[in-house]
Amino acid sequence: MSGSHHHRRPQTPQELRTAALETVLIERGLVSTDAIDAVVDRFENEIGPRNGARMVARAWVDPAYRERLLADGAAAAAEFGYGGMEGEQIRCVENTPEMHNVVVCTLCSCYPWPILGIPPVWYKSPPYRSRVVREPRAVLAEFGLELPDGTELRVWDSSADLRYIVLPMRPEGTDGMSEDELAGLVTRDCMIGVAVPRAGAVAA
Amino acid sequence: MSGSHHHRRPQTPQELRTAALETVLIERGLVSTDAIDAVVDRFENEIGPRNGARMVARAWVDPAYRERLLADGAAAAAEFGYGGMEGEQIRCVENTPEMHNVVVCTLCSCYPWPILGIPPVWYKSPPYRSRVVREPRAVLAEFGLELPDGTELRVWDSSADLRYIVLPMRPEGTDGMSEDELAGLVTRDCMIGVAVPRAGAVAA
Amino acid sequence: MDGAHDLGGKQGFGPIVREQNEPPFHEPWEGRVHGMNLASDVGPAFRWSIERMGAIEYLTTSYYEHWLASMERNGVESGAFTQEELDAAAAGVAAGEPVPVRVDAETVATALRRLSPHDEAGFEAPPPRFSLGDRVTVARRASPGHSRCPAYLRGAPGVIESVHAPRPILDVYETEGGRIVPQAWYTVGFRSTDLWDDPGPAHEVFVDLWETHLEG
Amino acid sequence: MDGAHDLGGKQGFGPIVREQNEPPFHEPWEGRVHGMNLASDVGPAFRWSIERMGAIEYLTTSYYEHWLASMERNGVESGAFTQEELDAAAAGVAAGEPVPVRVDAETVATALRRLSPHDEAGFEAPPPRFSLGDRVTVARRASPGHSRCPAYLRGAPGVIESVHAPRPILDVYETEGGRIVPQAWYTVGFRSTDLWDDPGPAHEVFVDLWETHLEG
Repeated sequence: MSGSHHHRRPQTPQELRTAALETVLIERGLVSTDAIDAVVDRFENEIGPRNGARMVARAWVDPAYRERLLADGAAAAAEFGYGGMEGEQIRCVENTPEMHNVVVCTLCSCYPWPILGIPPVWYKSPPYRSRVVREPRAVLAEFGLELPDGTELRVWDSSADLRYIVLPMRPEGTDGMSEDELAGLVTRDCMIGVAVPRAGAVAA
Repeated sequence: MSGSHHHRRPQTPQELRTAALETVLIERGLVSTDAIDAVVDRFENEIGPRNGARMVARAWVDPAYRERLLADGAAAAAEFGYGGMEGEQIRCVENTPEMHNVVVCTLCSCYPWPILGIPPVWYKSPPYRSRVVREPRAVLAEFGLELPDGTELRVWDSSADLRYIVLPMRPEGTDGMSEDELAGLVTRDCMIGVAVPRAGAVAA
Repeated sequence: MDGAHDLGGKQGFGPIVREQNEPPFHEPWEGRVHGMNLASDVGPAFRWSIERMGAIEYLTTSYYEHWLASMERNGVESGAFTQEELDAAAAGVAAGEPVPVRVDAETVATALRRLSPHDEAGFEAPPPRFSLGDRVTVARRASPGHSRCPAYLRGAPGVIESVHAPRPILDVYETEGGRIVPQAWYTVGFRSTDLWDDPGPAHEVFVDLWETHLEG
Repeated sequence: MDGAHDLGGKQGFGPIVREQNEPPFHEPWEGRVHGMNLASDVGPAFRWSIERMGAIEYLTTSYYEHWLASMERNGVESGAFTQEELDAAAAGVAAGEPVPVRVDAETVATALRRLSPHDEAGFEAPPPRFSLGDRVTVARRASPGHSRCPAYLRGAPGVIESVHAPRPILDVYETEGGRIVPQAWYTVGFRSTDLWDDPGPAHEVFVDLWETHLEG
């Protein structure tokens, strides 16, 4: 339990509103302090893009898992124990030499929490949400990703109950690597589709 | 010449930018100080909704003028000496017991300057521009104008080179009034279509 | 509704600003808001309450400020709590009163269950009107309420790429106090050249839409 | 372009705020900006330069701040002056240098001629494609540049209410450096029920559109 809220008196308008809301929810019996603590703890320490990276690495080394992942992303996540809110239904879309995929939620910020965690601020912000459906190549270039001419590009706008994850291509020069080492190459951005794994990189 | 710009050193960011722009335009010979003064003077002292009000009053007392006004608003304005920028083409739309008209420019703030002057801030602002095409009855109600049930409502969105003015209905109880007195009942808002003239009112 | 949240294809928002090594929560209050939202149920109109914030306020506040505004409004509108309770709590907090502590193992268990794989109820609905490969047109008219159909698609031609098992349409659920109307939904593919008259190479956009959003 | 300026039908902007006895200009600098714009010609992209301000900046600044931003950008892009000149002038002004005075009767006369009735050139164009009473559909795809076709009409069915003599289409004029492409234009009538799925009594919306904006 982080409990950091117990140690600082609210000062900013956001802190004051948050404390007031928590007070009312507690008084009404609609939430408990330890339940909030538990959720925060999960997202700070367990739920994050390392989960998705493990699934990607498994798909790279295990063709049968890859097929299960592409057939039903939520079931493939559950094999690792990942699942729940904002991940009840997951679709995995696969990059190939001919096709690149990128994910967005233009209306809000839908994102597969159980396997990627809390989305980064840029994913939730107007520039990304407005632009990537309309000018995805310009957006990918801003992320440093220039697709070869002729690559087809698919943008997935998560507008309903289905959440998306990109299965990137296994990079060249990784033949001798273990599944764990491979997972270390898979960044959050690779699974959103704004980056691709590099053999020399280390995932944040 | 108001010349108020000569007497105060620019202080706000807007004043500083304005002074810088004026400096460059003068240095480049693209404008002259007295031309700016002359334009400001015209809009502060000559061009305004009293012009349109005179046309409306004339249309109420002179059926032939009313017909000319409805046929070609710019020509009818020119009879009074009114015309020029943002009024090269004017269309007058007439209220009747069955039909009410209201004018907006959703994309910017197009407005018939020569006969109504500078538009009010609310006409240029997002609330009016966004709402009046979609929920005109709610907007009119905010202006205190409740249309009788069954009145048809037309919203004119000035999206090209044509500018609009509403010819309101002459109010009841004004039989003995002169053309000048009638003009005194016609407010700017009546000619935009968010109000109607009242016999007891005096135009601002 | 035609709100500022409906950002797809809109222009003028500038470059994407990224942050290295971003934490899940930038401030403790963000974590509290996230935790409160996941560990409680204050009403069915979570997203619609965000969308009704006001366009300029929406665009100039952060993600968790959206959540905070949503929970405050949604909770009052659903009757989970009252505005007076919220105001009284705010006054207390401002005067230095601590947030009360409540410990409850069952609430913890419920919250953690939500964050683990779980079976979902199935929904019965009329058979889907459209099949794989069908050409469809997105409905053109905007509704005044919450909608999961982005505005940039209105009136656009698309092709059914997948047909999904019925789910409650969120447009109705959020706008009508949690009313459940299960309906077939689809992944629909669009050519960018059917959406925008922009120069440059084309791409495809895939969007999940309920049957309500589509015409044959 | 799909900018924040394209406000028709958008929601979340709140009540209309009115001011009693409003002056033409609230501050002297507003009058100077108005006067400079009318008494000079800094380039063809006046409106498009406003639209490219940035969505949040557009929504949070005033009308004459829009004009100021437009003249600065339009003038630099058209070559009327350079950004360096503007920056140097700003530095001078900030250091207390007075705005230079230039008196020129001819510039005054030109400006005042613009503010008086004057004959306009006619334009030649192909004969209009549509006639009074024709049913038309507004083009669905958004262009990346300036457009006089409001987004709320895209793909909507309407009826030709008037046919007007050709005028240069502003979409091209503003976006392509003042290129003149005369074209027939029309007043087109729309039923509100074809535009929005809102409750309440219907109304009609009339909009002036060039031929480019319409399909048969």
